Amino acid sequence: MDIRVQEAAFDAGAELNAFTQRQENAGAVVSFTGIVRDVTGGLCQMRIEHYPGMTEKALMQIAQEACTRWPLGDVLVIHRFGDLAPADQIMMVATASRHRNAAFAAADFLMDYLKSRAPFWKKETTADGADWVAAKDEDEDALNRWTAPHGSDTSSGDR
Amino acid sequence: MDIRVQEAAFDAGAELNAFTQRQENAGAVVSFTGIVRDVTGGLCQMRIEHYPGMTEKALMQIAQEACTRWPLGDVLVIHRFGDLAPADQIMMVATASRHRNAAFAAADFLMDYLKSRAPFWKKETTADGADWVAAKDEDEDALNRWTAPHGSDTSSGDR
Amino acid sequence: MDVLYFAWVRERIGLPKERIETQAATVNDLIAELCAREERYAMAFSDISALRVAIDQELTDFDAPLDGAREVAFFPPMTGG
Amino acid sequence: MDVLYFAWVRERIGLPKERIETQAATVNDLIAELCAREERYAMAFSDISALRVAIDQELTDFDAPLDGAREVAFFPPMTGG
Repeated sequence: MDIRVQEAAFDAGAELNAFTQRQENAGAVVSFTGIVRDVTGGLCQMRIEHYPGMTEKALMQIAQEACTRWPLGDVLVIHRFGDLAPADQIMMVATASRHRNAAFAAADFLMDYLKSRAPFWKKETTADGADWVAAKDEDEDALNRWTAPHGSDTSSGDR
Repeated sequence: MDIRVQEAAFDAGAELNAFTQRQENAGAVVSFTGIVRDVTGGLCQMRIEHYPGMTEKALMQIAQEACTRWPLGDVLVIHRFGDLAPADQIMMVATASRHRNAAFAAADFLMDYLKSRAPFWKKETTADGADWVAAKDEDEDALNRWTAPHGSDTSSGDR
Repeated sequence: MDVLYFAWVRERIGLPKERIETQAATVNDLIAELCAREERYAMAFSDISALRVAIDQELTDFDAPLDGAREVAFFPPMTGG
Repeated sequence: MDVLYFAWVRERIGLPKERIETQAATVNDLIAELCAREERYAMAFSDISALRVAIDQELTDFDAPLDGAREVAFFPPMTGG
């Protein structure tokens, strides 16, 4: 597992290639890249605050939980903090598995948990001022997919 | 949409970066890379045959169907044919969307359909000889996820 | 019309493509015609459930009409990805 | 123990971290103590349902005991990803 919390930008393509190349016998690699989106059309800057120490721990726990649920060869998580601009890449996750279904489900799971359980907070600055991004009910609800009996369906099968 | 069927190798990382950079306002990019896996431990070569003309058409239809089902900014599909060796990258898909859930679901959908509906056939050569890879029942079953009422759940919500 | 074969269907029949003049009304009729012709066709088409068919590059059923078809292709279930 | 504040909780209270000597048995008791102290705490903690708490860098509940805690952190729901 490779978990990084950093202020510096990263190169998602180079990270994906490095991740893929170090897999021994994975048939499937899934990546997710999160990008600063200008929802309102007036976003000037996004600042990401985090809780040093707890962040790395929380990400590690989430990645370990994913490895318990699915047969993963490897997990990569990179998450930035500090000042970002629209179109900047905030974070990425990558998963490798023998089976595509496991790689997809694990990446999806990592994103859902990382979104609501890793201690990051976003503050957006627009022409109107700066405000903290509110957590969405859907993000909290998304976690239920993985605890309800139906969510665990995705861990079975050889797809 | 960018659909490519080619014999040449591709650089998944460079493709991911180019794809991400040409998105206007996507918050989420998901990629899948398929890699030749040495399942039996004795794989020497994999040959991928396809049906020129129909392949591009089928991939285009699958990509268009994904764009109908989810709010996608863009879709990339690259699939190789010809001779490949273990650890070679066979194919990749990438999806971009405002919402992570749409990007994940669409990439997953593209893979399921591409696997059973695009005219590619794999032949594996091992020390024991060469044989065509048989289609798996699970791969056909996977398509039901997207036709059953439950599969369409994933298209709703703002996650 | 052009009849195309892929993967092990191509190997059993021994060629990738041939031009066939036929009055067959459906795919099934065409298969019956081919099977009557030579053993290698009978072998390739012995288990239809293991085959797929496309007319003019669109997947279809074995009872589909051949009316106006320019290209018919036979192949095993796809194994892409 | 160290008490840490993040995001708008930090802004309302006006500092990221402070050392607090307390006999509070639970997180709720600690909050009551802080709120009694100064208006800015009362403002920051006015709606507990909008807050999360971690003890020693693990998410926990507001009725969790503080017994042995070295670090307590208050913050709004996370918005990573």
